Amino acid sequence: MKVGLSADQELLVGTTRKYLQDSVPSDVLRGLRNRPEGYESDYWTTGAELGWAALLVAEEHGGGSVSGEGLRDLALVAYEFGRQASPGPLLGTNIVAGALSRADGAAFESELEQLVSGTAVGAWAYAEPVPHGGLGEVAASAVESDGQWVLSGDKVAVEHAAQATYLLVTARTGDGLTQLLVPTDTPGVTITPQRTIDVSRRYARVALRDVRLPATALVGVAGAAAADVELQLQAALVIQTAEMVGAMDRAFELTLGWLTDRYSFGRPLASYQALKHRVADQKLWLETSHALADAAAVAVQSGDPRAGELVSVAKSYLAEYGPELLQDCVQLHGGIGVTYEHDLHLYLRRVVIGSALLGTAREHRLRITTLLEARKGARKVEA
Amino acid sequence: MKVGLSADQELLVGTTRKYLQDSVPSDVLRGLRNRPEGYESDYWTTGAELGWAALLVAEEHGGGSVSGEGLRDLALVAYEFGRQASPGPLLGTNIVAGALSRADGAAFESELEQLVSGTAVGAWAYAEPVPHGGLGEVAASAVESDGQWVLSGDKVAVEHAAQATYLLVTARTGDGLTQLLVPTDTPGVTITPQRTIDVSRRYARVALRDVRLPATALVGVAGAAAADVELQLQAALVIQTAEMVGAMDRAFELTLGWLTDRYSFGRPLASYQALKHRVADQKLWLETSHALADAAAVAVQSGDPRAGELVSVAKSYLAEYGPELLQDCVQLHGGIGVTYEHDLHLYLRRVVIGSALLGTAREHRLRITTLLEARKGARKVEA
Amino acid sequence: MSEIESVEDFRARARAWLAENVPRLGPDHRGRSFVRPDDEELAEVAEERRLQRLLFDGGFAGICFPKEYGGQGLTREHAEAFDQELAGYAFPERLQVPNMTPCATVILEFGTEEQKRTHLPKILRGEELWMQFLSEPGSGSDVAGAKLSAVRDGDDWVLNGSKIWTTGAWWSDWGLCLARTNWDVPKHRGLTVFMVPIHQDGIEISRIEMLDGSNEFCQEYLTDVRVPDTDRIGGIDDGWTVGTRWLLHERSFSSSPYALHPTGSNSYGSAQGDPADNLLALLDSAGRVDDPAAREDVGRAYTLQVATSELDRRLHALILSGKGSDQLAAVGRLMHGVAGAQVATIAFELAGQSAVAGDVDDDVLGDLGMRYLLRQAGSIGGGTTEIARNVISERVLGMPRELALDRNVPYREVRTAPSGGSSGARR
Amino acid sequence: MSEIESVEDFRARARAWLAENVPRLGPDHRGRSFVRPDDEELAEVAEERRLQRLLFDGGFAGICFPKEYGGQGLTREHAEAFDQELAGYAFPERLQVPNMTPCATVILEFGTEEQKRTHLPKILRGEELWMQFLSEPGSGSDVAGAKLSAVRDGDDWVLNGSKIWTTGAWWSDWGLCLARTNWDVPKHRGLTVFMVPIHQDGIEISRIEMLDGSNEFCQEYLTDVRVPDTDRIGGIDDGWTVGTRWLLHERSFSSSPYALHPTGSNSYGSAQGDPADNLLALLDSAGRVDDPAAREDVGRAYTLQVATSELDRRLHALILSGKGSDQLAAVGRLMHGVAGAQVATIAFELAGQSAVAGDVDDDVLGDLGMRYLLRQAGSIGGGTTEIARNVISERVLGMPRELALDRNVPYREVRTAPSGGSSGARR
Repeated sequence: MKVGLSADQELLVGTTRKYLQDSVPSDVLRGLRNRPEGYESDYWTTGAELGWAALLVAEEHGGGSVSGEGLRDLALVAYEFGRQASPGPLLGTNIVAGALSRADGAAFESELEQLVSGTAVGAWAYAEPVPHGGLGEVAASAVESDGQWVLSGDKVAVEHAAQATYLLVTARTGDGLTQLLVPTDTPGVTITPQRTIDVSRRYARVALRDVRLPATALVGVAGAAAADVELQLQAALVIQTAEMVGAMDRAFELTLGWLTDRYSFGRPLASYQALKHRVADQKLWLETSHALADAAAVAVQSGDPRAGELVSVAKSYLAEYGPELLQDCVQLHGGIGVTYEHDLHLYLRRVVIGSALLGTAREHRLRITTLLEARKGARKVEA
Repeated sequence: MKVGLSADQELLVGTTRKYLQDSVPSDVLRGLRNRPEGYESDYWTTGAELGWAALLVAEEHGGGSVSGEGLRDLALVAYEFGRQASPGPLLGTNIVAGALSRADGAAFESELEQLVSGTAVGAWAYAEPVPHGGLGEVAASAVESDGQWVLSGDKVAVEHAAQATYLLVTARTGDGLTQLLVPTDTPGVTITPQRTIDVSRRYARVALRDVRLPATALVGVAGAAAADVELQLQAALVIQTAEMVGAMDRAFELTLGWLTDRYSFGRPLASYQALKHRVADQKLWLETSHALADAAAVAVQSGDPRAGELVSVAKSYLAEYGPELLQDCVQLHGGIGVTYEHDLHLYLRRVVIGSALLGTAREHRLRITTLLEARKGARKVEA
Repeated sequence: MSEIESVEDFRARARAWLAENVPRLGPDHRGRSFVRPDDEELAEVAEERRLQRLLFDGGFAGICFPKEYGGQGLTREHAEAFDQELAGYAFPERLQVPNMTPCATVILEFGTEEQKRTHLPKILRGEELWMQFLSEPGSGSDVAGAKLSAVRDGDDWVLNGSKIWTTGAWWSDWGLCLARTNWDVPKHRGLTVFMVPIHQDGIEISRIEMLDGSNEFCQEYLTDVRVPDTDRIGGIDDGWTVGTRWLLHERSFSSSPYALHPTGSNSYGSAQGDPADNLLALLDSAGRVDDPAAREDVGRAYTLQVATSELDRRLHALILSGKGSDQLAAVGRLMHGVAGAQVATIAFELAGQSAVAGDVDDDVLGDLGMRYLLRQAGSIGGGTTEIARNVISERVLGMPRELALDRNVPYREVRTAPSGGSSGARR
Repeated sequence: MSEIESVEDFRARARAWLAENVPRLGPDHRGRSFVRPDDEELAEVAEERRLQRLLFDGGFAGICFPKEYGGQGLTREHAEAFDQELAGYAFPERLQVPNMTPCATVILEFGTEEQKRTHLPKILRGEELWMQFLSEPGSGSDVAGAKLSAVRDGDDWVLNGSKIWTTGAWWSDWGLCLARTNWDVPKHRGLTVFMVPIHQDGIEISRIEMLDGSNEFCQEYLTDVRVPDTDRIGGIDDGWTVGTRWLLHERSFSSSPYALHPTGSNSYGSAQGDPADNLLALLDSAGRVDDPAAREDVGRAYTLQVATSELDRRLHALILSGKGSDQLAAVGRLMHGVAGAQVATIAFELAGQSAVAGDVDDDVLGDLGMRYLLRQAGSIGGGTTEIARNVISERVLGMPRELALDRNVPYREVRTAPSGGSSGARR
C-alpha cells in the first residue's frame, strides 16, 4: 500500500502493472527458467516505451519522469516488478543510464538513446569475487596509458551482463575510483553466465583482461568517482529494496488468502491463533519494510545528507526480515509452498537475491556504524 | 528432569534441595539484597557439611563425592542452586578447592580443610576489565623475584571476592600463565564490591598492586598453567550451565502453572494456541539445555578430548536461549513478572548473570571454531 | 471560524518562544532514571507542572485541543512542527501519557460540555494530573473484564474494588476509572466510566516495587468511594463504547497529536538524545570500537530505532489518509514492544560482563543489566504485544476472532482468574 | 528364549564384517543431491537394495526386528552399536524412512501373523520397498481428515482418491494407505489402513516438481483400485488406532532402533560427514577464515548441530527410562525442523553473494542458495513443526486441546478444504 501518489504516478504504476500482468504472468515466468536471457527482447523494449529506462535520465538527454522525481517513480516501478517477480534488466540499465546522464549526457547521447529506448541493456559491474567480495571492495584496476584506459580485474554477480551492450565498470586508479563505460564486445572482456537462484533474472561473471578503451570511455572524473559510486549504490539500493517490498507484499497476500481458504480440523487455518500471531508479525515486518524503503527513496531523491544511512537501514532491515517473512509464508503454505508449480517461490527467490546482493544485512550494519561515526566526527569539527 | 541418577546422588540432591528450601526460601532470598555478603556464614558452613565444597577435592585431601564423579555431583548441586536461586560462593570455592587439590593437595592441606569445611571461602580471580575483558584474556602479571612472587593487575567480576579468604589468581608470566593462591589480607590486595544484578550473589573488583607472595603461593607450574586454567574454566562452565538449567526449569514450571491458573476472556491462558506454541518452544529450549549441560558435565568429568568443545557448545546455547526463555516467561506473566514481590526475577537474574560471565555466547562460538580448527589440524598431523 | 496561523508562522513563533523561555537539556541528559528518592520524584513532578503552565501561558499547551477548553485549536501539522522545535528542550514528560492521552482525549471525546470546561483547562495548565484506573489484578489483558463495582445510590455511585498498574498514582490527582455497573449482562455491556479524585479517604494507594527497586506503579484499593453521577463519562452500562476508544488512544500514543513527542525522543516520549550518539558512546565505553561484532550490533540497534520511527510515520500517514484503519496503531504498538526489547538486548550484549558485574561508578554500562532485566516491560505495559497481535490479525487483517467464552453470557457466570480484591502483585 | 549375543561381541563382529564387505564412502562424499537424472536415481535405488540384501545375508538387517520375520531379534543397544560402526560406510539410505519406520514397524505392530511373515522378510531383504500413502491434497496437517475412500465389495475393498507427498513412489513397491471407510461417524472413527501395491493399472503416479527442480515427491491418483480384505491392517474403521502409532513412529524416526542412522549422519540419516569439517570447508571457500562474524557463525551452526544430537540422545533416554512419554519425540521433531532451518540460514549467510549468483563450478557455495530456498522443507515434511508444537503443549505438557470443529460430527458434515481429487500442487 503506497500513500500519497500523484495521479501521474498512479498512471505509471497502473500501466506498468497491467503490462507486467499481461505479458509475464506467472506461468510464463516459470517457463523463463529455460531461456538463457531470462526475458524476451520485445518485452523489454515495450517496457522501455512505458518509461522504465528513462527515469534517471535528464530530460535534455532524452529521459524524464512523470513526477520530476525520477528515482521515486523508479521505485514504484521496481515495487511492481517485485509484486510480479518480473523479468528484465531494470536495475542495471537504470543505474548505467543515470550515471551517464549525470556525468555527461551530451557525450553519451547515443548510448543514452539506446538505453532509454530499450534497444540496449546496461549493466553495472561493481561487485567482485572472493577475496574482494565485500561490499564496496574494488580491486579491478583502470590505468591511463598513452591516452587510453587499460582495465583489468574480475567482476561477479553483474546483473544481465550477458544481455548487456554496455558495462559500467567501477575500478581503482591508485587510491581513488574510476568508472569506465565498456561495450561488451570490447576485446579482453569475457562474460560467463553464473548460476543463480532466480527464475528469470540473470547474473554473470565479467573477466577484464587488459581491456583497452579510449579516453571517451571515462564516466565522471578519473580517480575521483567515489561520490558517483556512492550515489549509484544508493539508487541501486532504493530499486532493490522497493522490489523486495513488492515481492514481500504479494507473498503476504497469497499467504493470507491461503490461510483463509484452507481448512484443518474443520476450521479455517486463519482461525488458529498461533498462525494469526505469526501473520501479525509478518504484517509488522511488511509495514516496516514499506516505511523504510519509502524513506530511503525520499532521502536519496532529495539528496538528504542522511540518505546513505537510510538506504543501509532499509537494506539491513529488509535483508533480515524479507527472507524471514517469505520463509514463514512458505511454512504456512506447507508442502505446496516449495513446489515449482506454486507461485510463492518466485517471490521467495526475488527477496532472497535482494538480501544477498549489493551488501548483506551484516555489511550494511557495519556501514551504518561507520556512517554514524563520520556524522559525529563532522559535527564535532563544525562545533 | 535428570535421568540415571544413583541412589547416593538422589540423596545428595534431595538433602541439598530440602536444605535450600528450608533455609533460603524466596522471601528470605528477597531480603538478602540488603546484606553485603549475600548469605549468612552459618548457611554456608552447614551447606559445606552436606559436601558442597568437597566434591572436587581428592579423598586423601579431605574431599570426596558420593558417586566418585565429583564434578557430576557438583553439577547436580548447582542445578538445585539454580532451581532455588540460592546464595553462596559455590562456584568459586569449588574451583579453588579443586585446583589446590589437583596441584598439590598435601601442600595446601590447611587451606583445603578450611574450604571444604566452609570456614573459608575461595574465589577465582580470572576475568579482567576492559580493554582485556575478553574471555581468556589475562594481562595481570606474576613475576618471580628473589624467591618471591610479585603480582600486579586488575580482576573483575570475581565471585564473592569480598567474602573470600583465598583468591586463586590467574596471571601471566612471560608467554605463559601462572596461578597463585593469595590470602585476601595480603598487602596490596584491594577488593571493591561491584554492583550486580543478582539479589544474593556478589561480585567484586580486585586490584593487585605489587602484591608480594612466598614461593609456596604457586599453584601448579609457573608459566605453564594454561592446561590447569582450561580445566578450571571447563569445570566452572559445568557448574554455571547446570545452575542456569535449574533456574530455567523452575521458571518454566512457574509459567506453566500461571498459564493454567489464570483466565482471560473466560478461558484459561493455557488454552490460547499462540501461547501454547511459545511454551512448546520453551520446552524445546529447556530440554536441549538439559541435554547440553549434562553432556558437558559428562565430558569434563571423563576427560573427553571434546570436553572443551562441549562446554562451549553448552554455554553458547544456554547463553542464547536461557535468557530468551526467561524473558518469554516474564512476558507470559505480564506485569506481575517484573515485580520484586514475585519470584520470577530471581531466576531471570541467575540465568542472565550466567549468560554474561565466563564468556558470552559470542565468545564461546568463536572459541568453538578455534577448537574445531585445532582438532582438524591435529587430525591432519596424525594422518 | 477564524483563519488559523500557518504552520510555518507557528513554527517560527514556537522556536523563538522556546529559546526565550524554556530550559535546554544538558548534553549528557540521559532521560529519567526510574529509581530515585520520593522527594526527588515529587520535585520533578512539580517542575513538570511548572513547565506545563509555562507552555499554557505561552500559548503552546494542548496544540490540538479546542480553544474553548484552553487549547490552541490547531492541527496535527502544528503539533508536529512543535515537536520538532521542542527537540533538546525540557518538557513535561510525565504529563503526556496517560494524562494528555488517553485521559484528556477521552474526556474531550465523551465528556459533557461541563466536564470538558471543568477539567480540560486544568489539565492543560498542569493543575490536574490524570491517570488511568483501568487494569485490575487478575484481569490481565482482558480490560473489559473489570470487577471494580459501582452501585447506584441516589445521585451517587458507590465504588468498591481494586485497580493496578497505575503510574504514579501517589503524585497524581484524578483517575479515569472503568467500573462494572451491571453483572447480569455480558461483559462488555455492563461497564461504566467515572472520574475519581485519587486522594480521598476511601482510596488506599499501595506502591508496587518493580524488580529494579523502582516503585512508580501503584495499586489502588477503593472502599465505598462515592462518585456523583455528574462525574460519569458516557452512558450507564455503555462504558465499553468509551473503553474501545480509550484503548485505541492508548495504543496510538506514539503518534497522537494530543501529546508532545520531541523529535529524537524515544518511543515513550522520553528525551534520550540522538540514538546514534548513545550507541556510539556505548561502543566506546565497552572498549569495542574495533570489534566488528560490536560494530554490527550498533548498526542493528540503529536500524531498529530508525525502523520504529519510520513505521510510526507511515502508520500515521495511512490512518490520516484514510487508507488504513485506526486499528493499524496496533502495528506500531507491537513494533515499540518488540524493537525496544531487541535494542535493550543489543545494548546488554555490547556491554558484556560489565552489565552484570560492573563498577559502581560505571554509569554507561552499569545500568544496562537492569534495563535488560526489565526489557519486557515495554511489551507488557499499555496493552501487551499479544493483544496487539490479536488486534492486527483480527481487526486489521480480518482473520477470525478468537473464541471468547464470556460472550453473550452474564458476566457473573463467567469463569475468571482467582483475583478478588487482593494484590495481584503478591504471590 | 536363547541368550542373545552381547553388545560388545556383536560390535566386534559388525566391525569386522563391515570392513570386509561394505564399500566405504569417499572422503568428499557430500550426501545425496536431490536433482539428478532419473536413470541415476534408479541405479542408486538398485544399489541400495543390493546393500540391504548384503546386510541381510550378513546377518545385520533389521537388528531389532524379530528373528521369525527375518530380523536379528536384538536390542536397541545393538542397533546403536551398529550405527556407530556403520559410520563412514555406504548404507541403504533411502530404505530407512519411511520404509523401515514407520511402514515396517506399523506392519510389525499391527499386522497379522501372515502379513508379517509375508512382508517383513522381503522388506529386510530389500525386495519390497514401502512408502506412506498418508497425506492428501487439501488435508494438510490434518492426516485423519483423509478422504481417499475405500468401499467394501465382497472380499475386496475398492479404493478411490488421491494421496500426495509420497517420496519416490515411482521407484517403490508398496504403499501403506490410510483410507476412509465410514463417512457417517466422526473423523477419527471411520478410517482403515490397507496395504496397496503401487504399480498397478488403477494407480496413476504424478511426480511433483519442487522449486529446486527435483521431483522425488509424488502424487498418486487411485481409481477403482481393488484391495483384498486380507491386505487390511488393523480393524475396519479402527484405522486411527494404527494411525496414532504410525504418526508417533514417524515423529520418532531420528531415534528409532528400526532404522539405521550411521553416527555422524545428519538428522535424516544422510551421510554428510563431520559437521565441523563441512563448516570449516565453507568458511574457507567463502574466503572468510579471518572474519570474526563468519567464525562466530561456524560456532553457532556447530552448536545447533551438537544440540540436536544431544537432545535426541536425552529424549531417547527419557522415553526408554519411562521418565518421559513417547510424545516427547515431538520435541526432537521440532528441533530437527528449527535447527535445520537455522543451519541452512547460517550456511547461506556465510556464503554471501556466491550463494545467489555463483560460478557454475562452485560446488561448495553454489548449492547453498537453493538449499536455503528449501530450508523449510525439514519443518514441513514428516508432520509440520506446528503439529509438533501442538503435540508438545497438549500431550507432553497437558495444556488444553485446541478446539476441533470436526469432533463428534459425522465426517461428511465437516467443512474441509477445497481439494477434491485435484492436485494440491497445482494452483
